[in-house]
Amino acid sequence: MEPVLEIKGVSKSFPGVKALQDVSFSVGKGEVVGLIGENGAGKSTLLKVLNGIYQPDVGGVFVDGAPVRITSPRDAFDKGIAMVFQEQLILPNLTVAENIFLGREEEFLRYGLISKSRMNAAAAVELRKVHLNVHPGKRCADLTFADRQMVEIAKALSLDSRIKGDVTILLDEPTSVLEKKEIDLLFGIINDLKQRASIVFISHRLEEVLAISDRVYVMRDGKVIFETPAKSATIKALHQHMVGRQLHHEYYREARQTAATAVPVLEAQGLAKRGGFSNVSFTLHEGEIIGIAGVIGSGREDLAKCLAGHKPVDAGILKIGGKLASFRAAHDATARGIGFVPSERKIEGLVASFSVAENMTLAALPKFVSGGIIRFADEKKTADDWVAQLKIKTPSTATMVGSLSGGNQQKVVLAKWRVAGVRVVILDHPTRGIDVGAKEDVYELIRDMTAEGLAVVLLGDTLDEVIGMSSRILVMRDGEIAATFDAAPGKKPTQVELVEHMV
Amino acid sequence: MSDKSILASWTSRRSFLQGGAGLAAVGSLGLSFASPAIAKETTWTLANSLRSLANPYHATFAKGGAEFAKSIDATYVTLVTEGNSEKGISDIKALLQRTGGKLILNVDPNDSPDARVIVDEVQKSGGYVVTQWNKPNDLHPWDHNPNYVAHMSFDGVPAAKALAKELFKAFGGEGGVVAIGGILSNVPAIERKAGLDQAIAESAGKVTLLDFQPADWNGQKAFDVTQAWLTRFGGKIKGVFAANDDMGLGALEALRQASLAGKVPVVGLDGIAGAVKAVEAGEFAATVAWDPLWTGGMGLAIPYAAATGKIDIAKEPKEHREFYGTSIMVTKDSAAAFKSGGSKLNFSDLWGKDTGQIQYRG
Amino acid sequence: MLRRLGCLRPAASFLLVGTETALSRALVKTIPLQSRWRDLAPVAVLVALCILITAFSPNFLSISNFIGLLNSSAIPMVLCMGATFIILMGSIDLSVEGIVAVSAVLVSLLVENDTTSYSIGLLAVPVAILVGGAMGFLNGFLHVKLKTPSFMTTLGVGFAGIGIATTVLGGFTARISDQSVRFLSLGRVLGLPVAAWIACGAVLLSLLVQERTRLGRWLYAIGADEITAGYAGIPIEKTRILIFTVAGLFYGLAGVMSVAQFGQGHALIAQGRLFTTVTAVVVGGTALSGGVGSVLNSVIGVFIVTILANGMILMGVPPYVQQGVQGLLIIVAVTLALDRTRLDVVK
Amino acid sequence: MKMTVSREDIRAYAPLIVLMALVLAVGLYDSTFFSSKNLLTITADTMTLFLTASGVTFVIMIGGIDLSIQSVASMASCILAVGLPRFGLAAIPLAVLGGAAAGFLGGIVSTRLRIPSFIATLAVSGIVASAAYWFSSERSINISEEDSAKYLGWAVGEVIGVPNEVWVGMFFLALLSALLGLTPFGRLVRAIGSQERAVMASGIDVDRTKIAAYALSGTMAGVAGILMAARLGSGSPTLASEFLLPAIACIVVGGTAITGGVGSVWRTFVGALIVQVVRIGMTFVGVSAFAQQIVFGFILVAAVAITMDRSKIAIVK
Repeated sequence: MEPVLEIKGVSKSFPGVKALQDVSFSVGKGEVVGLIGENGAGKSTLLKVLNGIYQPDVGGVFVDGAPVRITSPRDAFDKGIAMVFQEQLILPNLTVAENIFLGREEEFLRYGLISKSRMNAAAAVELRKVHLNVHPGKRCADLTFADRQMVEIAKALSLDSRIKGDVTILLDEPTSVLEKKEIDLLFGIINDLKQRASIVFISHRLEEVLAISDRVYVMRDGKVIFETPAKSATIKALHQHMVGRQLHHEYYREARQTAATAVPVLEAQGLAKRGGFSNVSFTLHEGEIIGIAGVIGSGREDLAKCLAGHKPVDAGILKIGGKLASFRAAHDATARGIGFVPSERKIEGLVASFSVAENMTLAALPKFVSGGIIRFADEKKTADDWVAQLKIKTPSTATMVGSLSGGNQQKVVLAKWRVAGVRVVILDHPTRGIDVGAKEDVYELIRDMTAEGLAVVLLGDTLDEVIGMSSRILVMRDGEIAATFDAAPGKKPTQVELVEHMV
Repeated sequence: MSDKSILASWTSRRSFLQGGAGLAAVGSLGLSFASPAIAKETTWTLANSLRSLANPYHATFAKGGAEFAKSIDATYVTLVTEGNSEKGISDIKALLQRTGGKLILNVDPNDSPDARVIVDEVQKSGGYVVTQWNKPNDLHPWDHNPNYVAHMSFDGVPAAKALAKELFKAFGGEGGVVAIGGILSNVPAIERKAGLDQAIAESAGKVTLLDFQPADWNGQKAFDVTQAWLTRFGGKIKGVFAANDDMGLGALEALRQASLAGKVPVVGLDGIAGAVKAVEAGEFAATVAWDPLWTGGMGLAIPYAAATGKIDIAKEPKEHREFYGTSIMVTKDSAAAFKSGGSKLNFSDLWGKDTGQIQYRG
Repeated sequence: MLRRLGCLRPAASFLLVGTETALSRALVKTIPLQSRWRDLAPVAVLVALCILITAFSPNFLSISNFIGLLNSSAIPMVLCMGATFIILMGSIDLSVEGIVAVSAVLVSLLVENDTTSYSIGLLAVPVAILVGGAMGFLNGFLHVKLKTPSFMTTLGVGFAGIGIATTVLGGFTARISDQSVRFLSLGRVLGLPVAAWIACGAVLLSLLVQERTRLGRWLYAIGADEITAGYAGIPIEKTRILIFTVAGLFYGLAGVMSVAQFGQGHALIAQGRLFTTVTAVVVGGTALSGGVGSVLNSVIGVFIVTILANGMILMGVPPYVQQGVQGLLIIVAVTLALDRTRLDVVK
Repeated sequence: MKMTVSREDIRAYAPLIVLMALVLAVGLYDSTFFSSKNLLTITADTMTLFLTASGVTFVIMIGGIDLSIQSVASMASCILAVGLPRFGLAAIPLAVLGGAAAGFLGGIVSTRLRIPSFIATLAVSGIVASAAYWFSSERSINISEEDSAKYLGWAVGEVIGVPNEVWVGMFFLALLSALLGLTPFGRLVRAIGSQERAVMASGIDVDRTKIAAYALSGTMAGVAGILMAARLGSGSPTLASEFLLPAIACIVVGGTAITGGVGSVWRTFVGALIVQVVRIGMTFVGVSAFAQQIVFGFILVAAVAITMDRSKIAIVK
C-alpha cells in the first residue's frame, strides 16, 4: 500500500541516550498503525520526530513519498499531521475554542479582530466529532481531565476539515485517562476517520492496540524489532518482543504475598471528607497490602491524598501505630512514617533537575546530617546501594533524574521512601504509563517492602493489578466502602465480583 | 565670564538645543561621552559631588563649579550620588585614587553622616574639601587643618521664617496653611519646618497649620498630597508652604487643576527658574534663592586658594570656616531684578557673601 | 446502573480508569461558579476601602474628591494597561520610570516651552508615544535576543532612560506654555477631566487587544505555557517583543499626560511610579506568574492603590506611620482580593 | 562531547571572566586603577552592597524576591545608633535581630497569607520604614567616636593591610556558601526553587524553609546596615536608600536565575564586584556624570547576557 507518511533509517540521540537507532516506519492511507514498546523504547521520540518537535540526526521523513523537513508541530499540522500528546497540551486559562484553534486564529479574523461567535461555532463542530457537550466558551481549567483529553483530540481532528491532502493523526497514549465509553467513542471516531485519515496509535494496553490497529510495530531500545499485521498477533507474542524475554508466568509474585501480621500500623475509623468520601473505616497491618478499587469519583483518590496528608479530613479518627494522628500537610504524615508515591511523577514525585542521589535522600535529609552538614559520602553510598538493589538504569547517582526513563524514575521515587524508612507507603497508580518490564520490577519492589514489614495502600492502574497484589481489597463506591474482600493467594476474588460493588 | 546668570547660561543651552530637540539626546550624549583629559600629577583636579543632575538646583551648582574651573582652566568633574551614600563615597575615593590626591572637592553630602567619612578620606590623601548643607554638628573644619577647608550652608530657619511671613502677607495674614516637607530626616527639611513653626507662633493664632505632610522633595508626591488636601480642607486652605520649589510647583499644578492657581498663594525655597516665573505670574508669593551658581563655584575657589597657598586656611577665623551664604528673597517686586542681576561671580572675593558663622541649635 | 453494567467486558480493567459518578460531575460543575465569585473580590475590597475612608472623612464622597481621584488615577491607569500585558506574559517591566521620563522630556522640548523654540503642539503626542514604543521595543528586543530575564533588561533600559532624560535637559526642567497640551490635563469634557477620558480610552483599547486580537490570545497562551504556545505555531519572540513595544506606547502616552499635568518636563517626573504600577496590577488580582488576570482587574487595582494613598491624607494619618499603614492595608487588600486558588505554588 | 564540557566550564566561570575583563579594560585605560590599594578599596566599598544582596540570593533561589532589604538595612542602622549608647555591644545583635524579624515577617506574609513575595516584601518594606522613623524619631543619629572605636572597630579597621570590610565580607561569603552548599537548608532552597510541589510531596515543610530564607535575607540586610552605620559613623532611616535595585542587579549579574533553583553566593559576590567596577570604572575612564547611568544600564544588560547560566533554565521570562 502507498505510504502517506514514512521515515527511513532515522536515528536520534540525546546526551547519553540513543533514543532512536536506524528506525524505519510507514503509515499507509487509511491505515491504523499500532506502536508498542516499553517506556524508553523510543515510541514517543518517534512520534515527536514525525510531529516536528525533534529533528532526526540521520535519516529522512517522507510525506506521500516526497522527502520533507518538518520544522515544528505547526509545520507538521500544515503538512497534514496532528498529534495528541501523552502529557496534555491544553492551556487551562484559555477557553475550549481558543485551545482548539490556538495559533490558527486567522480564519476567524474580521478587520483584524477575532470573531468569538464564529470561533465558538467552528469549535462546536469539532466538539461534536468527539461527542463532547461542553460550551466552547468554557475555560479549560473548569473541565475534567478526561474532557480536556477529548478537547485535545478534537483539536487534532480539526485538521481533517482544514487540510486538503492526506491526513495523519498521531495518538500518544490517548486512552490512559479516558473512561470505557469515551474509549469506545474514540475507537468509533478512529474507524470513521479511516475513510480519509491514517492513524498512529500508542498505548500500553495491548488489548486496545490489537483491537483497533491494522498493523503493529514493536519497539525496544530505540529500534523497531518486530512488525506484524494485527490479525496474526497475540498479546503473549507481543509481550515477548517488547520485554525480550519469556513473560514471567507469576506476574504479580503472588507467592511472595505476605500474610498480614496481627500488628496494626494504620487504623481509620469513620474518616470523612466533604465531597470526597465518608464513613471510611479499616485497619492496615504490617506486611499487608490493602488495595482500593473504585471508579473515578468513588472517592479513593481523595482517600489516598488524605491518608498522605495532602488534604485534611473533615471527620473521623486516624491512628498510626496506635497513636492518634491528624495531618494538616504532607510533612505531618511523613513525620508519622507515611510515604506517598504520586501518580503525577514528574511534578510531585521528583525534582527533575536534581541528581538521583539528591532525590533519594530528599525525604530523609536529617539522616545524612551531622553538625548541620550533609555527609555527602554517606549520601552517595546509600544512593549507590539502592541503585544496585533496585536495578536502576543510570550512568551514575550524580545524573539528573529528569534524564532517566519513566520506569527508572519511578524506582527512584520508591527508593526515596525506602531511604526515609517509612512504615506505610501509599501507591497512587504506581505503574501508570509504565510497561511490562518496568511494571514487574515495581511489583518485585512492593513485595520486598512488605517482606520487610512495611504496609501498603495500593490504588492500582488496573483491576488485575489490585487483585494480584493485594492481601485485602476495599471496594469504594460514591465515597463509601461498598465491600471488603480477602485476597489470600489462591483465594482471590474475580474482577466481576469486584465490579458488582463498584457500580 | 564672571558675570553669568543662570538665565544667561540657559540661553546658551537654548541655542544648543536649537540644534534639534529630537536630536538633542544624541547630541548631548555625544558631548557627554567626551571624557576630560586625565589630570597631570602636578595640576589640581576640581570636582563637585551632588545628589543628582536631574534637579535644577544641583544642575546649576555643577555649572558654577565648571565656570570656576574654566576661569583657572583646570580639569572639572561632576560626581553624582543618585541618593546613595555608599556610591557617593566610593566615587570620591576612586577620584582621589585617580588624581593621586591632587583633588579639590566641593561636596553636598547625600546625608550628614557621609561628611565625616569624606573629610577623612580627603585628608588621608592630601586633597582639599568644602562641604555644603549637611554635616554632623560635631565635625568642624578647624579640627582637620588644612584639608577640611570650610563648611558652607544657608540658615534654613530664618529664611523659611521670612518666607512664611511673605506667604501670610499674601493671603492677608489670617487663616489656615498646609505645609509640604522634605525627607523627614534631612537637616534642611527640619530647619525649614522649624522656620515655618516660628512664623506661625509669631502670628499669635491668626495663622493655623492645617496639616504637614512630607513629600520627599518630590513634586509628584506634592501634587497628590495637595490634591487630597483640597478635598479634606477645601476653602480652609489660604496658602501652601513647600520646603522646596519642586514640591511647590507640584502643589501649584494641583491648585491649577482645581483652578485655584493664583488664588491660593504658594511659597517654596531654592529659587529655581520655574519658581521665579511663578512668582512673576503671581502664583508663587515668593521663593528663596540660595544662589547655587555661587556655592558651586566658591565651594571650589576657597579650597583652591588654600591648596595653592594664596591663603593660610588654618589662620582664617571660624566665621570663614563654617559660614552661611547669602540667600535672596525673590518676590513679585524683586523678581525682575533678580533675573537680570542674577548672581555676580567674583572668584577673588572669597567670603564676599559670608553672612556669619553657623549657629547650632539643639 | 444498567448502562454501567453494560460495560462488563473481559477487559473490565477499563472500569478503573473510571465511569464518573453524579458526585464528581457535581464537583466539576461548581468550579466555574466559585471562580466567578472570586473575580469580584477586588471590587469588594475597593468598596470596603471606600466605606472605611468615608467613615473617617465624609467628604471622601464629594464630587471634588471624585474628580481629584480620577485625575490622580489617570496616569497610573495608562501605565498599568501596559504593565498588565507584560505581567500576563509572566514577565516584568522595571523600565516604567525611565521610559516615561524620556517621552515626557521630549514632549516638553517639542511643544511651546521656555528652553527650545519648537512648538509643534499636539503633534508631540504621537511623537512621544512612538518614542515610548521604541524604548519598549528595545526592552523586548534585548530581552528576547540576548535571552536575558526581562527583570534585568528592563532594569537596565530603565536606568538608561533616566540617564537620557537627564542628559537631554542637562538637569534643568523645561516649563511648557502650550495650552493645547496643558488641556490634556486641565481641560474638562462633560465635567470630567480630559486625562480621565484618555485613561478611559486606554482601558477600552487594551480591553479590545486583550479580548479580540490574536496578540491578546497569544500573550495569555505564552503566560500559561510558552512551550505549548510554541507548538501551536505562535511566534513567541515576535509576540514578546510586540507586547513590550505596546507597553512602551502606553508609557509614552503617560509621559505626555505627566507633562500636561505638571506643566514641565523633568527627568524624575515619574519617580515612584514603578512600584505603584506593579502593586496596582497585583492588587487587582493579576498573577505575577503569568496567564491569569485581565486589564479590568488592573483598573480596580489602580483605584484601590490611588484611593489608599488619598485616604491616608484624608484620614489624617501621621506622616511617619503612613508607609506602615499603607503596607498593612496592601497586605489586607491582596489577601482578600487575590485569587490564590488558581496558583498552586506562590512565589 | 569534549567540546561541550569545556563550554560548560566557561559558562560556570563566566561571571569571573567578565569581572577580569572589566578590571583589565579600566586598568589599561588608567594604570593607577591596578594599584593594590585601589583594588582593595574598591573591594572594601563593595562589601555593603554584597552583604545586602547575599541574603536575597537565597530568596531569589526559592523563586521569590525581597524588596524590603533597603528599609531593613536602614532600620538596623537606626537600632544600632540608638542602641549603642544604651546597651553597648548588645546593640549589634539587637540590630541583626531586628533585621531577622523584618525578614521573618515578610516570609510569614508571603507564605502563610499566600501573597506573592514581590508585594508581600514591598508592603513589609513600608512597615519597616515606619519603624525606622519611629526608632530614630525621624532624625539621623550620630555614633560617638568612642562608641564606634569601642564596638565597631571590627568593621572599619584594617588587618595586615586589608580593610576589615573585606574580611567581614569574606567571612559571610564563606559562611553563606557553606550554608547553601553543605547544609540541608541549602539543599532544600535549591529543591524548592526547582520543583516546589515535589518537595512538598516528599513530606518537607516547604513554608518553614521559605520563611527561613526570608529571615536570612533580613538578617543579612541587618548586618549590611550595621556595616554601613559603622562606616558612616551614624544611623539614619534613609541610610540605605537607593540600595535595592543595585543589590538585585548584583545577584542577577552574577548569573543567579531570577526564576529560582539555579545560583550561588559566590556568583552574587562577583556580581557585586562587577557592578562596583563598572561604576568606579566610569569615574576612572571619565564618563561624564550625565552619561554614566546610560552606560551603567547597558553594561548591566550585557553582563547578564554573558554570565547567566541557562543550562537548567527552559524558558527565559
